[in-house]
This record gives sequence, structure tokens and C-alpha cells, in this order.
Amino acid sequence: MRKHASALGSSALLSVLAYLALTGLQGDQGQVALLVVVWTIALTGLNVILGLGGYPSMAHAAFFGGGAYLSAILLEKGLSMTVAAVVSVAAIMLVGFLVALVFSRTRGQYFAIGTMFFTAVAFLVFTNAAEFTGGPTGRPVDLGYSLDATVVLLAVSVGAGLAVFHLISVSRFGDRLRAIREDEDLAQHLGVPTARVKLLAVVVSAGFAAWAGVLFGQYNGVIAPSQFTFVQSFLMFVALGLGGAGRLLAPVVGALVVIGLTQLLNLGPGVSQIVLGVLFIAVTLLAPNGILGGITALTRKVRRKEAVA
Amino acid sequence: MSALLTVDRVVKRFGGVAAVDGVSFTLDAGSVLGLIGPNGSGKTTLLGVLAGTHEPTSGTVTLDGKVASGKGAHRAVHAGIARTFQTTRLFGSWTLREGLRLAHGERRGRQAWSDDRLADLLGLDGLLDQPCASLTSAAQRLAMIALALATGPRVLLLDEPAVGMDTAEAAALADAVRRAADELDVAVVVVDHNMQFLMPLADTVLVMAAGAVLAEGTPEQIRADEAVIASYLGEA
Amino acid sequence: ACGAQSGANDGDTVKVGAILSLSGIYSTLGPAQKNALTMGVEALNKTGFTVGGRKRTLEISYADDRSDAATTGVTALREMVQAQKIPVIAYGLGSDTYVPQLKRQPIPMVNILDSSYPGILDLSQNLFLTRGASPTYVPGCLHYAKRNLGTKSISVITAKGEPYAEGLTQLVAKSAQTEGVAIAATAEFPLSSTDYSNAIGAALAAKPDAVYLSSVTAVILPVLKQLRQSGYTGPVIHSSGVNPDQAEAILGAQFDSIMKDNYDCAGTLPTTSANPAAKSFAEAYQARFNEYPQDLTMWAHDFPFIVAAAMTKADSVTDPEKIQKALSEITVPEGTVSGWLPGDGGLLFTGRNARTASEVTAWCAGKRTLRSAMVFDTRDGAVVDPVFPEDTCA
Amino acid sequence: MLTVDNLTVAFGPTVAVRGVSLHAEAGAVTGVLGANGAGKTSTLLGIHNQAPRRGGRITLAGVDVTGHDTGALVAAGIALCPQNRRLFPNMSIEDNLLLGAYGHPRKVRRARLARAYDRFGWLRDRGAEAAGRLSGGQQQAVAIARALMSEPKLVLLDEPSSGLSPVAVDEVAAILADIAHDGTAVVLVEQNVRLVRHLCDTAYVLAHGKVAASGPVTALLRDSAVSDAYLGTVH
Amino acid sequence: MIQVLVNGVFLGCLFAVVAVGLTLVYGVMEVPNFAHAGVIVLAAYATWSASAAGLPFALAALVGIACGAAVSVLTEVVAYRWIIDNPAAAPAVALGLMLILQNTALRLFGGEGRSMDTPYDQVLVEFGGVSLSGVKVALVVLAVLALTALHLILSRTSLGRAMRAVAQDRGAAAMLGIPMRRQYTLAFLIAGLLAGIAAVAYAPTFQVSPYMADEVLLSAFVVVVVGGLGSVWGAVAGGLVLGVVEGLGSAYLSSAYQSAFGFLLLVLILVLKPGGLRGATGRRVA
Ligand SMILES: Nc1ncnc2c1ncn2[C@@H]1O[C@H](COP(=O)(O)OP(=O)(O)OP(=O)(O)O)[C@@H](O)[C@H]1O
Ligand SMILES: Nc1ncnc2c1ncn2[C@@H]1O[C@H](COP(=O)(O)OP(=O)(O)OP(=O)(O)O)[C@@H](O)[C@H]1O
Ligand SMILES: CC(C)C[C@H](N)C(=O)O
Ligand SMILES: [Mg+2]
Ligand SMILES: [Mg+2]
Repeated sequence: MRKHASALGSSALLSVLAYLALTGLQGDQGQVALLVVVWTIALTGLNVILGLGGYPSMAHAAFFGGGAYLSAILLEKGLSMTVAAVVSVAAIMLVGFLVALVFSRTRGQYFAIGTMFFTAVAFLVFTNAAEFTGGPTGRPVDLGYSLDATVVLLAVSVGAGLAVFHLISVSRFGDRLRAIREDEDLAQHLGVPTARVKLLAVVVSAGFAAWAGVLFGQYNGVIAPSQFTFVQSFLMFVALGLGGAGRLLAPVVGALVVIGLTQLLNLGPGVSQIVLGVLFIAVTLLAPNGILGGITALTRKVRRKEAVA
Repeated sequence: MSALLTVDRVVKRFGGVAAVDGVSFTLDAGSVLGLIGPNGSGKTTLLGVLAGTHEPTSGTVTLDGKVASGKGAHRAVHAGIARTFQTTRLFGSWTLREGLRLAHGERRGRQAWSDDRLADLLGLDGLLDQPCASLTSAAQRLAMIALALATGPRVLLLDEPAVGMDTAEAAALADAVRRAADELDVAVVVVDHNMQFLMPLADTVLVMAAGAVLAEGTPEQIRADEAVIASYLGEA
Repeated sequence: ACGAQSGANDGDTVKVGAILSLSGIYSTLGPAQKNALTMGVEALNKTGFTVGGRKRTLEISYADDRSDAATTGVTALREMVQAQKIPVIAYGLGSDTYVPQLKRQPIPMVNILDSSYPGILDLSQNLFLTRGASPTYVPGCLHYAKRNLGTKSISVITAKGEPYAEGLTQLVAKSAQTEGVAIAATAEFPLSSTDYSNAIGAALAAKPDAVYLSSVTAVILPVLKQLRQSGYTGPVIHSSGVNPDQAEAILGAQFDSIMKDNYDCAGTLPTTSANPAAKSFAEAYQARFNEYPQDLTMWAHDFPFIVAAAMTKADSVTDPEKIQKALSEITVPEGTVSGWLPGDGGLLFTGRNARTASEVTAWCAGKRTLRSAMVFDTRDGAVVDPVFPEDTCA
Repeated sequence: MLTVDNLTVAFGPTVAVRGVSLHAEAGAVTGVLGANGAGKTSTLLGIHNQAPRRGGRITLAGVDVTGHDTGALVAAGIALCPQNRRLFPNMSIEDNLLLGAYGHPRKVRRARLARAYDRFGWLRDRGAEAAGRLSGGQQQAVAIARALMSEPKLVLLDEPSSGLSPVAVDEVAAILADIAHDGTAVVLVEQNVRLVRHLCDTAYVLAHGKVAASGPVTALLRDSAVSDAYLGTVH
Repeated sequence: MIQVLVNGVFLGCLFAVVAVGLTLVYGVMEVPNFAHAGVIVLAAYATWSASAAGLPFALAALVGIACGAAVSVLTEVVAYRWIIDNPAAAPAVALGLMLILQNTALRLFGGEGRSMDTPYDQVLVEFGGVSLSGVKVALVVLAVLALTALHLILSRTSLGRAMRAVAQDRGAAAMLGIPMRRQYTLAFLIAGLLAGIAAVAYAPTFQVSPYMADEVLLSAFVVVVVGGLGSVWGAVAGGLVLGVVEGLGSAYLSSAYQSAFGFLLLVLILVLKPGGLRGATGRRVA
């Protein structure tokens, strides 16, 4: 019970913080706030399939971009924002279903590379289906709701997403996913319908990503293929790992670190990226279970020392 | 009353080789079948077919009159067939209790022992909250059996459960298996090369050789069977 | 959140923005623009300009869009508009992606590069274009090819999805019809690809008299190289504005033989210009940066003068709306080098577009330089008043 | 041949072996017995430098090899047949066997391979098959054969009988007796008391990481206090 | 048609050389080595610089290949070595390394493409109506030589066997006395040499730029999966199949969707054989 309270409480708190950041920050900082918020929502979905299920889905940027593009196109075609958003998210979940179906029998790196290539193909579509997507240089997105409403939606989605993740994590679905992560064959021999569970997890994660994409497109006002490359998928994957995959707050921490670093390091072309690379490696080496895992281990150590002293 | 489990002319081929080559037998609820045979005679493969790990090349397995084979492992578990593995397999970083919770979740309302009772009967008291990877090898084998039992099986398939156990441990294990058969009415198929463990436990013994049934009978009959002695038991 | 702007430009130094492609696939363009802008600012600040009775100097805040306007460029724009409260911005590519932000917070944006077709000016009332768009120079390619190279059929290779390239290809098709040149084949390659053999194969299979390569320098030169590697020796035409330095850097040691029989139709070059202001700018540029100045350097150089004129006319250094209105009203400013063709009443912008003359240049084999082959203007998609200067290569 | 002096092995906070000393003669099979978790495997791994050693000395044929890495130990003639077989499941049986003689010249490797096939005749036809396809007991046999490929001076066997059918155990026992007869020092960790009784002259009984008893096997097994307390033998 | 096939084979050879480097490292260390792209880039720039400094092409090529090998080994020594026991961390490290290597190139040489000159630049090989530029022929020849040599090493020598063993089960290999460290370093060395060869072989056709290897790397990963992770022959076969499929698809259907045809192939293969063409043969459950 206390666990639920603290999880739901911190979700709500993060919504408030997200709102303050989005309304309070401007320019570059505002962009960082936006991306952190959007990534948190998307990464929460990734945390289901990757964090709980241990499946390195590299399709996330494709789902993310799919939501953004589809909603922009539908909105342009005259649908109301609500309808456009719902249809887009549902359609991307369906795409997620198909992707999961195709790759459901593959594991580990096969799954990673398969889904990564899916993202690469999605990128080709974003780039080449220019009559819908605007081509390689991207396309503007009309505002469906007011900017203020979009900000509220973004902020609420952060907390709501985390709360949903928490509920998944403590449910039987969560247990089953964790079992798959540990040993899929064994899980199957204990009755876990692994194929179905994985399918559901991919679909859920696709839903999160698509919704994040819808909101991103709305707030940013422009979308382009370069925002949805397989490198973005890879970055998302790394972000979750740096945060501490499987933990409730990993998406927030991961998004803060990766977005913060990529956007705020401004040391001239190339150098920022080199520093970023070094930081990725350093964090990975220093905190193999992610930053949250590292913090947990550290506090445990400190407590033990205090207990001894 | 008809048998709980009916195995009918099951064949399993890998490539050209028939690892299981036309095995048939029946098994009643609450009884224990010992399955022995030389290395590579197809015992593990047969268990795999029963548990849905492998799809049989031909033949069927029926549980309570319903075909149970060829539908995958999780369906077999849901139907009431659980197995353990010849090499230990556990959720290494989980505690045993976490594993049991998962397994109980897949029980489909059938009866099973509680966690504490499982721990008590299998001699795992005090180990429920330790990560499985830190258990000794014998405790790990027992933990694997506990997980299988927690799915509330009607048929329990044990692949060399007594490996690495000394005589006393093996005897305790045999006792626990017997209780499962008696109290929960579980039908048990147990494969093991430890005759001291297996013979007192089994109601009937089935001997496989080169994928086929070589002999079937009570433990006494099997011990005295010339062919079994020659190909399997040896002079001892 | 917008309202009255204050805080940015209340001193004697007026800050304006420039979002350029300093890196990425368009990095053949941005750095040269930055160089020219620097020269323009220096030239302007020698005398300064007067607004509200005070003498002002100009300063430019640069941002790199990394050839990715939708991501990096838009972020830079927000930073300039929201955080730095800059009132007017020069930029190169990515007009359409800036439109949503302009709707939320309008400011005038002066384009000093983008000639793609269809033009950018319909996208937003806030956009200005300082050069003749591709319809003003592509007809020259076909006209020259037909008249001077004897081209009867031409194959076109396009960078698919690159807007400039796709616009060029449409225009080539139109002008080819006007000039009576046959399109032997059209082939495309994806922008990201590195192996162009399919497109090249398709283009050459039709045995054209000439090949037209649609896109910018950094994209077409690798294609050109593979085109020559695959054995093609005929004339190659494009509208990329490639200069000898870039040719050598991108094509390597064999650049001279690869560039042989290359023709480029685009804006007039300062180096070949008859205009003395342009000529001296070209010399100064070359001396200072040790680099051959492209057509686009002139428009960049003139941007500070345009801004100064508009601010003076608007009598404001902070109000985007006033500055925008003034832009439409200024005449060709003193000190500019582009050789503007003024509109009615000497106005610089007609329909937010300032025009310049166009030119076909040809590669001087063995000389590492370009020569002017034809200077012209266009009307209704056809070349008018072509002038054929003497061959300065020889 | 092998002398272990006061060996201590610890995995983080878990001390698995606490000052074990033992001695194995060339030409004899030395048994190591003990309940589950007694530290048998950890002792072997400690000797082979595959587990974190906290203290103690290891001498092979009079040479101090304490702290030498496994590669050097293998080169010096110590082979290990690990618990749970540890074959390379996706490599052929033949490759698995050849890896047992890593570092030996090609000719020698081939000769040893022929020898392994002589010992386990049924393997010969299956040499090209992936080892992971074999049954559990068959894999155990390959693991034993692989350990013998280097013709070691000292071979450490961790529960080699596990998973073997009774007949196969007899075959393995004969092989071990054979190599011991040829002068190899054999250290045999076993739960199968029958096998130990059959093969070993001396044995050590481990309990909680310490040597609880040692001496001639016959005497040890006759001592019912030892048997009941440490070996779980049921009389 | 034949011309298209020949082009496909050329692409396939390129994919194979890159993929084999990936599969080797993956096999030994379970690392999805994205940094391989960076190694190729630096090797190409090294060749380009050496050549620009006046070295004859053959020597410059050797410099490039050596540089590839050195950089590859360096990534192992400074980064990958430390995460051997934590394969889950590999992707983050790989991404980090890729950023470092690519942007080092960007920093040193700028973002514009550079052209690599070779003595056989203008050579055109023609046979039976099919023409192939000299640079492409050179790539095919180099690829065949390099891969044959590698195959001989891996299959015929005890070194190769040991490498495969380390690939499968490090612990077990260690127990047999196989020196781990050396195998890792060796795998990265060979991968680096192959990266260098790939760079030298294809940079003259394409451009030398910090991003020159991105797309090739992606295709190479697909090849690795198609051929089965950790399988050299699988990578060669997969490379050729992928090259031909992409070549045909882009020539006859749509060049913009070239890699999408590879994707279709990948989907097909993974649906039919989830472990790749030459996937793991061991049992999953025993
Ligand atoms: N996945 C597989 N692929 C190919 N052959 C297999 C496979 N699984 C088992 N076999 C073969 O089938 C035969 C029977 O193997 P199985 O594991 O069933 O034997 P077993 O009776 O359990 O032996 P053991 O007592 O040694 O465990 C063996 O020859 C084995 O090599
Ligand atoms: N890698 C490890 N990490 C932590 N603890 C370990 C490790 N390996 C062994 N242990 C612990 O060390 C103790 C001794 O284990 P060891 O495997 O040596 O016993 P054993 O006598 O071989 O038992 P068995 O008969 O089960 O094989 C046990 O308590 C075990 O849990
Ligand atoms: C080192 C390994 C990756 C070699 C690979 N397994 C092969 O097929 O030979
Ligand atoms: Mg078996
Ligand atoms: Mg042990």
C-alpha cells in the first residue's frame, strides 16, 4: 500500500514539475524541457517491453515518429484533434502488433536488430513518402488544441504514464514480463504464454510512444525524419539503461541525462558529441545497473556503514 | 476408470534420427512411473514431448481424454503438466518466493501446496527469500521442483531430480514426491540414474532403449530383467 | 507570451540573427555565407546607421542548423525569438519548418539562399527572399546546352526527396520543352545513398547528349565522380554553384578531369561580374578567406545593409512588425554588391522577392577556375537578353 | 603430485572454502566427498584458479603454482572436468574434444582425438554433430573425454558420474582406473559413494568448507560417525 | 539484368566484409559493435590523409588498414574490456564509442565528403557486356581474399577454434586454459583489419566522410542476423544475398526504398528461421 502511495505520489509530483518546466522555460531550455517530458512519456512505454520484459525493442523511434506523422496528416485532412490522436495511437498500436508478430519468435539481439531495421524502414517511409510526410526536410504540424491545452496534456501524460507503468509492474502481466526477461523458456514451462505477453507488451509500448509522438508534433510544430532515426531508438534504449531499466523513474532520469547532455552540451560541432560518448561510457562503467540502480546500491552501502558505525 | 495420462505411439525425430520411437504407456493419478534407460535413449526427449517442449513427430499424448501434445509448453502447464529440467533452470536473480508467486499465478484454480508447505516438504525452509542463484546445487534442483509443483500439476515430470544429491537428500526428495502423489493425486514421471532413489519410489518402471520401450514392470521385475541388466543396470 | 519586445536591442549595438547550415550536407553553403556576412557587417559598421536619432552598429548572432532545419534550426529560431528577443533573422534552408513558429510569434525572416521551386514566399507573409529563384536561371541551362553544346537530348539525375533537387528537375522538364530538348531519361537516387550506380546506369542507358544533375554541391559532386568513373565523358550541367575549392576538396586529385565539360547555371558570380562593387568584394573575399566566392556570398554580404535600411525606415530596432513593413518599402540600399534588379519605384523587394541576374558558368580545364559563359534574365520561363562574354579561359 | 595447503576461497561475503589442505598422489585416485555446498567444487576451482582465492598455497610436483593463471596451470598439466559439463553446445563434438588439447601441436591433438574415440566408441560417428544435441549423459561423457585430451599429470573431476547410466559409470570408472594406473593423479569429487569406494584409496570429507575427516576410504566409510554426519549414507 | 546482379554482388561483398567484423566481435564478446562504423571512418581518413601527404596509394592503404586495426583494438582495451561481464551495458558503450570515433573524424576533417584517389580510378573493366569500375573490381577482389584468409584461420587453426569457443562460453574456455584477453584483442584486431580493408576498398567509389559507414553498417547488421550471429560463413552468404536483393529491388522497384528490400528479406528469414540462416544449433532446453 505504501509502495502504491509513493509511486503514485511521485507520478503526480512529476506532472506538476513537468508543467512548471514547460511553462517556465524558454528557447533552448524550453526545448530541453519539452524533449525531456516527451521522452519520459515514450520511455515509460519502452520500460514495459525493455525494462520489464528484457526485450531490446529498437522500434520505439518508429512508433514515436509514426504517432507524430499520422496525427499531423489526419489533422490536416480535417479530423478533429481528439479523433486524429486516438486513431493515430490505435493505428500505431496495430503496427506494433504486426511488428511483434513478425519478430515474436526472435530473441535478444535478433529482436533488437530486427526492430532496429524496422525503424530504418519507417525512416525511409518518412523520408520518401513526401506527399504525406513532407520528405527529408520535414513538415509543419498544425495546432489541434491550443498551446496551453497541449502543455497541460503533456504534463498530465507524464504522471498518468508513470502511474500506468506502476500498475503494470505490480500486476501479473508485470510478473510474467519479468519472468520472460529472466528466462523465457523456463517462464513458458511455468505456464507463461510468452508469445502473447510479449505481443501485448510491444503493443502497450507502441501506444506510449505514439502518444508521445502526437504530443511532440503538436508542441514542436514541425516534425522531420531526422527526429525518428534508428539512432534515436538507440538513444532511447541507452537512456533507459542509463536510468536503470525496469524501475519506475528510469524514464525520467534517462531522459534528463540523455536529453540534457545532448541539448545542453555546447562545445562546438563534434566536441559535444565526443564528450557525450565519453559520458555514456563512464556512466555505464560506473553504474552498470543504471543511475537509479547505482543510487540504490550506494544508499544501501551508506546505510550498512552507518549501521556498523 | 480410465487412465489420467495416455501416451500413444509417440515418435520424435530430430532430422533423421528418431530420439523417441513409438513409445506408449498409461499413467493413473497418484502413481509414480520410473523412467530409465541408457544415456541417449530418449528419456529427456520423451518428457519434452509430454510437457509440450517438443511437438511430437507423430503419436499423441492425452490428458483426461483431451489431446495435450503439440500445443506448446504453456498450454501443457495450463492443462496440468509441469516438468523440471535435467540441467538446473531457475530465475537466478529472483527469490524462490517470487518464482512461486508467478507459478501460482498460472495454476488455473487447481490445488497446490502453499509456499511454506512446499518449502517444508522439500527441505527448503529458510531459503524462500534468497536469490535462487545463491542456493547450493541440490537446493536449486529442489527449488525447480517446487516451482513445478506450484503450478498445480496433475502430471509432474521430473528429469534426474536426484543428481548431485547424497543418499539422505535423495531419500527426502523421494518422500516429498511420494507425498505429492498421495496427497495431491499427482501422477509423476521421474527419470533418474540413481537406482537407490528411483526403485523404492516408483510404482512401475519403464525402461527405454534407443528411443523405444525395452521393458515395463514393477521395480522388482525390472531389477531381474536380463536385458535391462545387460544394457543399463550393469553388474552391480 | 509575446507582447512588446524589450531588453534585446536597447543599446547602440543592434543584434540580429542568422541561422545557417554550418555543418551537415549543406555545409558547402553556410560557412561561405557566414564569411560574407562578417564582411558585410564590418562594411556597414564602418559608417554605422541611424535609428531613432542614435548611431547604431550591427551584430549578428549565428546559429548552426546542422542542415536539419526541422530539428536544430527550429530550436535555434525559438532560442533567438523567445529567449534573445531578436527582431529579424537571416536564414538559408528550411522555410516551411519555420512557419508554425512564425505563426505563434511572427518576425520577419530574410532568406539569403533558398531558390527552390515552388518558391518559399507563399508559405508565410513573414518571409523575404533576396535572390532570383530557380525558375529565373534553370531555363538558361537548357538554352545554353541547346545553342552552344548542341544538346538534343538530356538525362536528369535527381536526389530524391531533396526539395531543391526535385524543383530543379521539374523546371528542367519545363524548359526542355520550351527549348525543344528531349528528356532522354530521368533517374533518382535516395539522398542517403552512397552508391549511385543504378541511377547512373539508367541515365546513361538512354545515350543522352548531356546529363543534368539535380541538387546541391555536396550531393551532386559524388554522383559526378561516379558518373565519370563509369565512363561517361560528355557534358554535365547542374545548378549547384560549385566552386573550384569545393570541387577539389570533394572530388580529390582528379577534380580537373572530372570537372571538364561542366556547366553551372545559377546566380551571377561576383568574380565574373561586370559590376565593380561585386568585383572588389570578390577580390577582398578571396584575399581574406583564400576561397573562391560563390553567388550566394553577395546576398549574404548585403543582408546587414538591408536590415539597417529597414530599421532606419521603421525607426525601430526592436519591433518585428514595423521592421517587416519597412522591408517591403526600402529601395536598393547603398553599399550593396549583388547588382539587384530593382522593381517599380526602385524598390528592393517586389512581392517580398529581390531579383538578381543569372549566369551560366563553365569550368576552365587546367585553370582551376570558372568563366562566365552566358549572362541572362528570364521572362515567362524563357531566356531573355542572353549575353555571351568572350571565353576567358583561353 | 598435488599439494594444497590451507586453501581459502570466498565469493564476496560467502566463504566457501576455509583452509583446506589436501594431497593427491600420482598414480592414485583421491576422493573428495561432502554434502551439498560443502565446498568441493569451490576447492577444485580454487586449485584451478577459477575462483577467488583468499589464501593458501598450491604445489604441483614440487613447484609452487599458487596464483598462476589457468592457462599456465593447464600448460603445467592440470586439467579440470567441471560440474555441469560446460561443453560448447554449438560447436562440433570433435571441436569440443580438440579444445581439450588447446596449446598442443596439431599432430598430438589428432592422436589424442583417436584415443578419445577409442575410449568412447559411440562418439566416433557423431564427431561432426553439435555437442548441444547430445543427451545429458552423452555430454557428460564428452566432458570427461575432453578433460583427458591434454593427457594431464593431474585431472580434477567434479562429479563425473552425474547423469551417467549405471553401465556408463562403470565404463568411466574403468577409464579412470586406467589413467591412474598410467601414472596420472586423479582427484575425484563425487556424491556417488560406491564409485569412490571402488576407485579411491584415500579420500577427504569436506563439511562447511573444511576438511572434516580424511584417510583411507575403507576406514572412512566404515566409520559410521563420518558417514552419517557428512555423507548422508543410509545403512 | 546481369549488370544489376554484378552490382549486387559488389554491394554484397562490401556488406560481407563489414558484417564479418561485426559477427566476429559479437561472437567473442556479445557486443553489437556500432563503433565499427567509426573504425571504418577513421581508417578511411587515415588513408586519405596519408595519400594527401604524398604517400603512394598502396602504402596509404596499408596505413589506413593499420589505423583501423589500431583503433579497433583500442576500443576493446579502453572500453569493451571493462564490460565483459555485463553484456547488457554493451549497447551504451558501443553508442558512446561510435559518437567518439565519428565526431573525432568530424572534428579533424570536417563534415564535407572527401574523395579518395586511386591509381585504378579511371579503369573500367568490361566483360560480356557488363562493365564494372576498377574500384569496384578492387573491392570484390579484396573482399574475397580477406574472407578466404579469415575462413582458413577460423576453421583450420586451433586459434580459430579457440576463438569460437570463447564466443560460446567464456567460463568454459577459461577452464580449458584458453587465454581470454588475447582472444578478445585478436577478434578486435581482425575486425579492425577488415574495417580497414572495407574502408580502403569502398572509399574511392563513395565519399570519405564521418557518416560514410552508417548505412553500410545498418545493412551489415542485417547480414549478421540473416547469417546467424557469430557465424562467418553465414555473414558471407547473407551479405551476398542481401546485396543482390537490394541491388535488384533498387534497380527494378524503387531505389529510395533500397534498404526496405533488405528488410523484407530479413522479415522473411526471421519468420521462417528465428535464429537466422545458420542459427544456433544447440538445444534451448535440456
Ligand atoms: N534437439 C536435438 N537435436 C538433435 N538431436 C537430439 C536433440 N535432442 C536430443 N537429441 C538426440 O536424441 C537422443 C535422445 O536424447 P535424450 O536427451 O532424450 O536422451 P536421454 O535418454 O535423456 O539421455 P540421458 O540419460 O543421457 O539424459 C540422443 O541421441 C540425442 O543426441
Ligand atoms: N559463484 C558463487 N557465488 C557465491 N557463492 C557461491 C558461488 N559458488 C559457490 N558458492 C557457495 O559456496 C558454497 C560452497 O559451494 P560449492 O559449489 O563449492 O559446494 P559443493 O561441495 O561443490 O556442492 P555440490 O555438491 O552442490 O556441488 C555454497 O554455499 C555455495 O552456495
Ligand atoms: C569467432 C566466431 C565468431 C566464428 C564463427 N562462429 C564461425 O562461424 O566460424
Ligand atoms: Mg536426459
Ligand atoms: Mg559441486
